[in-house]
Amino acid sequence: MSQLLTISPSPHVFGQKTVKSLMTGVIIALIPTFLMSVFIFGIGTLIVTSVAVVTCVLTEYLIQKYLMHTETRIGDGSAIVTGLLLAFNLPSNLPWWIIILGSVFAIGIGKMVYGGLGNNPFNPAIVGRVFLLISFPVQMTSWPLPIASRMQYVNAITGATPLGIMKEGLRNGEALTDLSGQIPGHMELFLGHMSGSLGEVSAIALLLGFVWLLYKRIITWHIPVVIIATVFSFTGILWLIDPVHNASPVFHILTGGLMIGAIFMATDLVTSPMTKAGMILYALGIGIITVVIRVFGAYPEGVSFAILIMNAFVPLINRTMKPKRFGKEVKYG
Amino acid sequence: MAKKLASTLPNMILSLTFIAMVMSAALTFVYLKTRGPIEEAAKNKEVNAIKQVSPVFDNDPTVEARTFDGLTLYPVKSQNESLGYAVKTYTEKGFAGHIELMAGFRNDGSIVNITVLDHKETPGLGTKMTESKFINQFIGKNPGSFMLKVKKDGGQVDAITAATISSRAFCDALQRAYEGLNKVNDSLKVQP
Amino acid sequence: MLYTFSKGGIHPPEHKISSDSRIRDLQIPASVVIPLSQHLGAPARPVVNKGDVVKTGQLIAKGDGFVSSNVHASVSGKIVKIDKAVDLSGYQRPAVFIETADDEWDETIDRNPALATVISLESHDIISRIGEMGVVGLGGATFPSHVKLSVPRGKKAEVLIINGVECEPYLTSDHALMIEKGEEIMMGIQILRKALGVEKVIVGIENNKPDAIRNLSVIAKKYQAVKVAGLKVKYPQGGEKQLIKALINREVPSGGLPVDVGAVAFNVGTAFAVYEAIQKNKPLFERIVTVTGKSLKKPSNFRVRIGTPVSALIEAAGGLPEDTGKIIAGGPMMGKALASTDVPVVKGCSGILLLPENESKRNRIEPCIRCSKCVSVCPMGLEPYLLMSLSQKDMFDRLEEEKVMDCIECGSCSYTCPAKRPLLDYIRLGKARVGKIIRSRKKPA
Amino acid sequence: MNSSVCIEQRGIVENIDKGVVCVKISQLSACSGCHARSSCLLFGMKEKTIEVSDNTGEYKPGDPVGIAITQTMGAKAVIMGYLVPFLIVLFTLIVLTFFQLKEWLAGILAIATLVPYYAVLFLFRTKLRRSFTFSLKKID
Amino acid sequence: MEYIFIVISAVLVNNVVLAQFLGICPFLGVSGKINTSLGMGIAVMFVMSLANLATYLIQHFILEAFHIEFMQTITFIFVIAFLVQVVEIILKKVVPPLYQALGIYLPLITTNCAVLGTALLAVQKDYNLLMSVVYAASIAVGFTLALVLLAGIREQLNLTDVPKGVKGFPISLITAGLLALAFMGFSGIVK
Amino acid sequence: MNMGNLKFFTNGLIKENPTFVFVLGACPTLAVTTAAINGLGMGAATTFVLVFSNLIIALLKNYIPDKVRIAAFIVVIATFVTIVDLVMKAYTPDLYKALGIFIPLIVVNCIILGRAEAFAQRNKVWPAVLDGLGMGLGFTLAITLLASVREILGNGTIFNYPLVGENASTILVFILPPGAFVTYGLLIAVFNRLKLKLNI
Amino acid sequence: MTSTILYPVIALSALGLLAAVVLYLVAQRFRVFEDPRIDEVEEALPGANCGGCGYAGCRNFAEALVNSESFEGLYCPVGGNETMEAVARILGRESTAKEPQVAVLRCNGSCEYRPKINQYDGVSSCAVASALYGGDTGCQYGCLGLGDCVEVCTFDALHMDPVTGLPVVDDDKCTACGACVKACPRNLFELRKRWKGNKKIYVACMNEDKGGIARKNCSVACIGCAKCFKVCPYEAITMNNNLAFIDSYKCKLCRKCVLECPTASILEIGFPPRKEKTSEGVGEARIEKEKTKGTDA
Ligand SMILES: Cc1cc2nc3c(=O)[nH]c(=O)nc-3n(C[C@H](O)[C@H](O)[C@H](O)COP(=O)(O)O)c2cc1C
Ligand SMILES: Cc1cc2nc3c(=O)[nH]c(=O)nc-3n(C[C@H](O)[C@H](O)[C@H](O)COP(=O)(O)O)c2cc1C
Ligand SMILES: Cc1cc2nc3c(=O)[nH]c(=O)nc-3n(C[C@H](O)[C@H](O)[C@H](O)COP(=O)(O)O)c2cc1C
Ligand SMILES: Cc1cc2nc3c(=O)[nH]c(=O)nc-3n(C[C@H](O)[C@H](O)[C@H](O)CO)c2cc1C
Ligand code: SF4
Ligand code: SF4
Ligand code: SF4
Ligand code: SF4
Ligand code: FES
Repeated sequence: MSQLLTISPSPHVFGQKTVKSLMTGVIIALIPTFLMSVFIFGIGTLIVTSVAVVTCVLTEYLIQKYLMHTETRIGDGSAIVTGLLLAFNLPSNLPWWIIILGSVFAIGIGKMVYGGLGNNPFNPAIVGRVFLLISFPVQMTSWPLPIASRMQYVNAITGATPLGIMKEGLRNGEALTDLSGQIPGHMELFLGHMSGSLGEVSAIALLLGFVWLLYKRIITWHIPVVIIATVFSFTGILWLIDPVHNASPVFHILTGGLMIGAIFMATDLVTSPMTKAGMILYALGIGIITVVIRVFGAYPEGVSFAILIMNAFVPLINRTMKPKRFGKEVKYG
Repeated sequence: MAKKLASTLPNMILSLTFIAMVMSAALTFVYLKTRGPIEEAAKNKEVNAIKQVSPVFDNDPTVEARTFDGLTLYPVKSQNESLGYAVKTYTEKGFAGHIELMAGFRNDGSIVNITVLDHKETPGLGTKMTESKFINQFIGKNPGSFMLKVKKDGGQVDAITAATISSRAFCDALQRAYEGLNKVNDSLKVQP
Repeated sequence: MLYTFSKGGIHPPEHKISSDSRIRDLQIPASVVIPLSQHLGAPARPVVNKGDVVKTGQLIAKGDGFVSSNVHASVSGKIVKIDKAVDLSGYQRPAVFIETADDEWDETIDRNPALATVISLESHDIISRIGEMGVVGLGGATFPSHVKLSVPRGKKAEVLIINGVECEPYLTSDHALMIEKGEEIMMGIQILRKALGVEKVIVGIENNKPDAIRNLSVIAKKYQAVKVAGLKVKYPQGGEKQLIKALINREVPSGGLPVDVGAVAFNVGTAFAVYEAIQKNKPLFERIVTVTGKSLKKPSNFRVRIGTPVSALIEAAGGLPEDTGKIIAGGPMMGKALASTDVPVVKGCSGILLLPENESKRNRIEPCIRCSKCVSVCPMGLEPYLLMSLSQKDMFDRLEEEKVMDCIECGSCSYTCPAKRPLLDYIRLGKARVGKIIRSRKKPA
Repeated sequence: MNSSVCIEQRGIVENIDKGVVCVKISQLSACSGCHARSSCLLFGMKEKTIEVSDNTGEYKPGDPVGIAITQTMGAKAVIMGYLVPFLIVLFTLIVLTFFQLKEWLAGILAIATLVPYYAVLFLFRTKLRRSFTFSLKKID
Repeated sequence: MEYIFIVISAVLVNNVVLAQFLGICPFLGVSGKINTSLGMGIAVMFVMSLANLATYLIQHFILEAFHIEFMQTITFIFVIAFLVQVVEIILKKVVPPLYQALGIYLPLITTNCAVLGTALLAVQKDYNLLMSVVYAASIAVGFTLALVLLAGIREQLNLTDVPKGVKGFPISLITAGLLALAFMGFSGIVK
Repeated sequence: MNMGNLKFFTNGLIKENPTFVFVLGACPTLAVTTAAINGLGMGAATTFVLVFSNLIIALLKNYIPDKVRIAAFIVVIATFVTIVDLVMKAYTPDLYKALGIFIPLIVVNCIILGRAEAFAQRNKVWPAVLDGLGMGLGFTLAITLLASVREILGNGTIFNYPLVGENASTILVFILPPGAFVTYGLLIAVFNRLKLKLNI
Repeated sequence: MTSTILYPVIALSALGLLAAVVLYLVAQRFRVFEDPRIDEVEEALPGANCGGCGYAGCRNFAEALVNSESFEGLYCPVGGNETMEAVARILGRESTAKEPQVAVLRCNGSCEYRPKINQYDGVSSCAVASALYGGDTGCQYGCLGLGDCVEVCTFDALHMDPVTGLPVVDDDKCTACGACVKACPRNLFELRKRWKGNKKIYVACMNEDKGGIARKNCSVACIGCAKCFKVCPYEAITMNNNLAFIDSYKCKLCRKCVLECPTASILEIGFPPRKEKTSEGVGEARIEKEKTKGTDA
């Protein structure tokens, strides 16, 4: 024994999981999506992703070091995850300076003003994306065509997302059948052959990531499954009522940010409820709001907003949906 | 310091009523003084708008204005010679509902100019319809031949990027003005 | 079918490296230090003086309070002083120092190893004899057993639960006992059963100890209504509330006692001690202690006289390894770290665990990422992350509201937290403060 | 009383009279830092005196005390004080509008329905007094 | 249908606090605790509806009738102030225990700005009487929603360490900003 | 004007700035600050009302019983607000339109800002006017600053003077509601920090 | 035309009338004003909201001051007598002066005098460590050095000395609010009378162990030898549980005890250097050291 004995309160042994390992797990889970995105959108993916990740990490570092004067904790990898997920929610032709603005806002306002990792009530990546969506509607809604524009960045040829096509069409009073020519088939939607954000297009890659997250026990199934099921049933009902003016539920769950939102963003540990029952309620809310915005709102896509809105409800959910305590109460003594 | 009035009921009533009377009198005075200017300002706004969208005229279009279907038509004349009409028109189809335009037409139905009187569209998006960049494309066009629809809908109007709804609404208001004009002005040949 | 409790729980690596070691008697040390406060409740009052000569098993301090327990000499020899000494609590507390001379036992103790199967005493006498013999719970809480056996008026015990779970990693003392002293334990159970007047007995053992389950099942066949139940391995199954839930599916109410749901729980070691106390008239002055650790030469289970210095145990197990960084009395989840090896073994000490230096330091504390892992592992359905924050911010009202007092201090939350937050440290602090507030509230009324 | 379901306000004992302690409750903490705190309500009634019966004689004027009601009681007060009258007004208005009454009449009648409501409350005031009890606590 | 649109618009799309900027002071000041925010919301609902009822009548049957619309501000503010007072007096006189319980539960109800603003907006929108009242109630619901959400977040923030520099008003405002950002998602659901 | 009186004036500018320190009148502060010119207009209108109502009340104070002080104050303020309302409608119709219902709402705001004054027993005429002026100016400066930031970032202009090219993208969010809250919050943080640093 | 003038005047006058009547009624039933003196008193208070007065915040204290008849038991330790006088002036009452106090740390067991026997690796909180065990030295009465006291001091008067590992009180900043006294789980802080020039003499030790044990664990521990007790001419020193205590209100700063103490556990701070040589060389050296530290701060 070379040193003095160490004393600390129990317990004296600890589990293997660390914050870093959780974040690394998420990053690994995002790899299939990233590869798929590189395949579909080419260099745009590489540029957008690297700019977002670097800016996020750098912003966090600088704020911690020079504004908050605290230990820097970029090593935990959460800023990388935020950067990745933000990037995956942007079109691949977004000019670099807009990405930087979004990343700074995401980390600065979405996360660091609250004290950094763990304290933020809203999902930083979504804060960043919504900030950009509202600030730069033009750039944020011009989507490079898949595969075709692989070698271009800002000058890529653009088209509309399937959801955009549908929404615009339906608003003009067209029937769905008229639009079907413009909308990719279900298999294409599943694989990701469509316009959209970097990370949202390929359902199969996202599902692979989901399986990994479940396997590694980083998240539980509740939130993603309930969100997708809610959207499926809600749009299913609408579709059964009026199949001419409502898209099919399968279309709804395969398009837009639903998958990436449900699997990676709604599950953000920091901004989701603490109990299973709470998670289910939260996911139910996200599903419903998503459909409401998609079907009735101005935006073709509602997942980001839905998650952000439900983020705001999380403290209330946590206050009311307590875990079931062991034993019912009797008087102390 | 002089003594304060005590808070008795008569004192309170007297004091407050007195203040209320004085203040309301002052207020009324200002009201009377500003009533003219306010009306004038409203009228000026109208006249200015008409001026903006019409050739130089010398009559008072507001006195000869005709109102129907929610439209107001102001005949503009120079030396009693009709130059055309300024039409105050509207639509409810804006992104945020109501939009009001003033559009000037020559007698042949071609557009002199347009100005947006009132709207609640989103700043930075719908508000672009007030800018000359968007409006200029209508100048000199005759809605009789110029299809007042955004290109997306098969028309000839270049929509504002990401503000198709506002652009559509704008066209809708303009079309309404043109149709109103047709109703009163038979001399116009409507070309399909 | 294997039983287990429904809520929370964790699976730390078991490391039961000493499980093959038979129980060996540790050499009687040259001197012992016997703390007067080895049990829950009021310290015992010494009844001997400096200079007195005592025999092994002689009463040296009397437990006076309602919740208190007698203390007996564990060796024969001379009392050299009655003074304060650092004990497992890390504080100096009153203790009796005895210099060993021979090993002369008190005459009343029956040293015949044969199994004594006839229970001659009646319930009431059993309980008072258990109290006289200084038997306390050996499962960790050291709650005086005779108090627990005196079921409060208006309540009725229906099931006797015997806790052979030993869910803490590393520890094997109960395991060893169940293999080697099965018959005695079973007799102890009969005594407890008679004392409580209950029919049904369930012995709960986790199925990582199949030999123990087998051994006790075979013996149990001789007795009616004793059931040996295998349990799925899950920490903290040994906590009595969890065990009762697992075995008879009843939840001890918040703030209540096991008897509120008709159960009374005893550790197997306690059952053994009860056997010895009643059938052999032997006070509790020795116990089984596991000495273990990855780098230790001979991880073993010893029968140890109370008051033996920890250093002697380590010596007997092959000496202190070079890389030792932390010495723990008890298991790694609930045990207490020791400041030195110069402290005596007490009744509640089930094991001595040596952790190497690289395992003895805690990791850097990260901010809580609200991952809810602590919530999902808490066997009591609490929200540890919240309790910690509330405790840090001195929000005692909320702490009470959030049931901080229900925490059984199992440490599952701290174990599982990926941010390595010292949840239990703060929860304990909050518990202490809230407990104080609750007590002060009660006083005036 | 179980603290878990209590709403507590801090106040100062104003005076004591035959077992009734008058407690003046002060502003919410959020406002107490503001220099215009006294101007929040248009006519400046942000202080209330609460009467609590107490025979312990523990309190003297100037004592800071905690005064608490249970949360359910607070909710009940809000429902009776605001929610029910609101619903009555709204309901009356809807019904009257449905019968196409003149607007001004409908409006005045809707407000007027509050009179019987408060009259009913007045009739039950002793019962109410029993169901709204406050508890006092010394703060040190 | 019209009524449903009024409700959705006032609660979600054009939330008083988050989009119309009315009642910010109480929004920032009283959003410390969830349960009091809720109670306060209900109180505001009653006061606002009553105020709108009164101001509607005054606007249409006094001001417009006598062509003194320019007296709008002055009469509205007075009427509102009185209503608040009268309700309090009645409560105090008629059911003192209720009044006192409310005093503890809801230490203050101040939304002068939102109440007056709502009355003015309702007049601008040319609603009929019932619409006006429904509008006011919906505004109050929207107000409560925003208040309760912020209160929840603030209660949570109380348990964490918000950097010193932004503690207090800044963090509340920024949180309100992010809430507003989220609520922009509802834009376009109704006009 | 002696130094003591000057204090009444400067108080409102920094130490007790109604906008940054007390966050009073937050509604107009957030609502009208989409353009710098609106901020200026709103500030001017508020200052006018505040100064004149303080003046009148200070003059009349001995003839108003305490209990109706506030009622009188409301009457006076509401009158001046209506006057401002009418005057702006007549002479600056565009600004009038931009400020919308927040002009009548000055009533509420001024009651809050001026109320302390009405209660404090010290309101001689000069200090009252100066306090009103200080408060008003503090308010004006603050909201004009806020409005400028928002206009520059959100619209690329300042007082309608373009700073960036016509086709350049601006950060729209800043002239939308979320931007108002966030900018205001950040400005308060910056203000506090500066105040601390400069030890004012 | 007349109606345009008449109606408004009538309307507003009617409103005014109504207002007056209602206000009158209101005034009958309610206290419309908050006592303006509360504001003034609050202004006069330091505004630290530290709770040193026993109230939740300065405003609550102000209310208590205004509402109570005398100042008995009401004292703001932060503002001290000056503040209390100012408040008394506002309220037109007698102020109750209190002798100013200052906090001292009754432990001098720096690393040098008190060897570590184990290393603590729990959370940095004295309360947690103290609940766990006797501390990382043999002395179970001494400072744990984890700074709970520093954390609670709102006046920036406490700092950890990185060399000694003990908190140091900044006499000029300390307001004797007593927060540290409550926070320290080892009860090491004492509020003592504040002498001119911040002079103080006190036993910097709380060790109740018997002499031998105490000394073994810490070389500057009070061993309870009672020499100081015997030498004190003013009966300011009492002995209890092997520990000496100097009552600051009886002590006359004669400094006799300081020389007697064999372990130098009595500190004298803020005095000019002594002229005569003493036999306790070691103790003297320590005293010198403490002295400079005391005056530096
Ligand atoms: C908050 C928000 C504000 C909007 N404001 C307008 C607007 O003022 N005018 C408009 O035409 N579209 C506006 N839009 C966009 C429409 O909802 C719709 O997406 C767009 O007009 C159609 O897309 P496109 O113009 O790119 O074809 C807004 C959207 C959002 C989400
Ligand atoms: C204050 C106190 C009083 C107790 N009273 C009784 C009792 O009257 N009857 C009983 O059977 N057990 C009683 N117990 C024992 C507990 O139920 C429990 O067995 C003991 O605390 C050890 O359990 P543990 O190791 O799971 O903590 C009491 C415990 C405590 C702490
Ligand atoms: C988290 C936790 C784990 C426990 N694990 C065990 C265990 O493995 N074996 C055991 O006998 N007692 C264990 N106990 C103690 C029991 O709760 C209980 O005190 C004991 O079974 C009662 O018997 P006794 O009085 O004979 O000790 C544990 C307690 C807690 C709180
Ligand atoms: C499963 C999981 C999902 C995450 N999702 C997000 C996300 O959607 N957006 C984000 O900014 N960070 C995400 N993170 C990273 C981290 O939790 C986040 O930055 C915190 O919200 C910052 O406080 C995620 C982390 C994990 C473990
Ligand atoms: S230590 Fe307490 S809070 Fe933590 S898991 Fe165990 S019972 Fe739950
Ligand atoms: S396990 Fe740790 S990080 Fe996760 S919620 Fe609990 S305290 Fe927070
Ligand atoms: S040192 Fe102690 S008594 Fe002095 S100000 Fe700090 S906390 Fe208060
Ligand atoms: S004096 Fe007390 S509170 Fe301060 S560091 Fe030492 S032990 Fe901790
Ligand atoms: S200005 Fe304060 S509530 Fe509107």
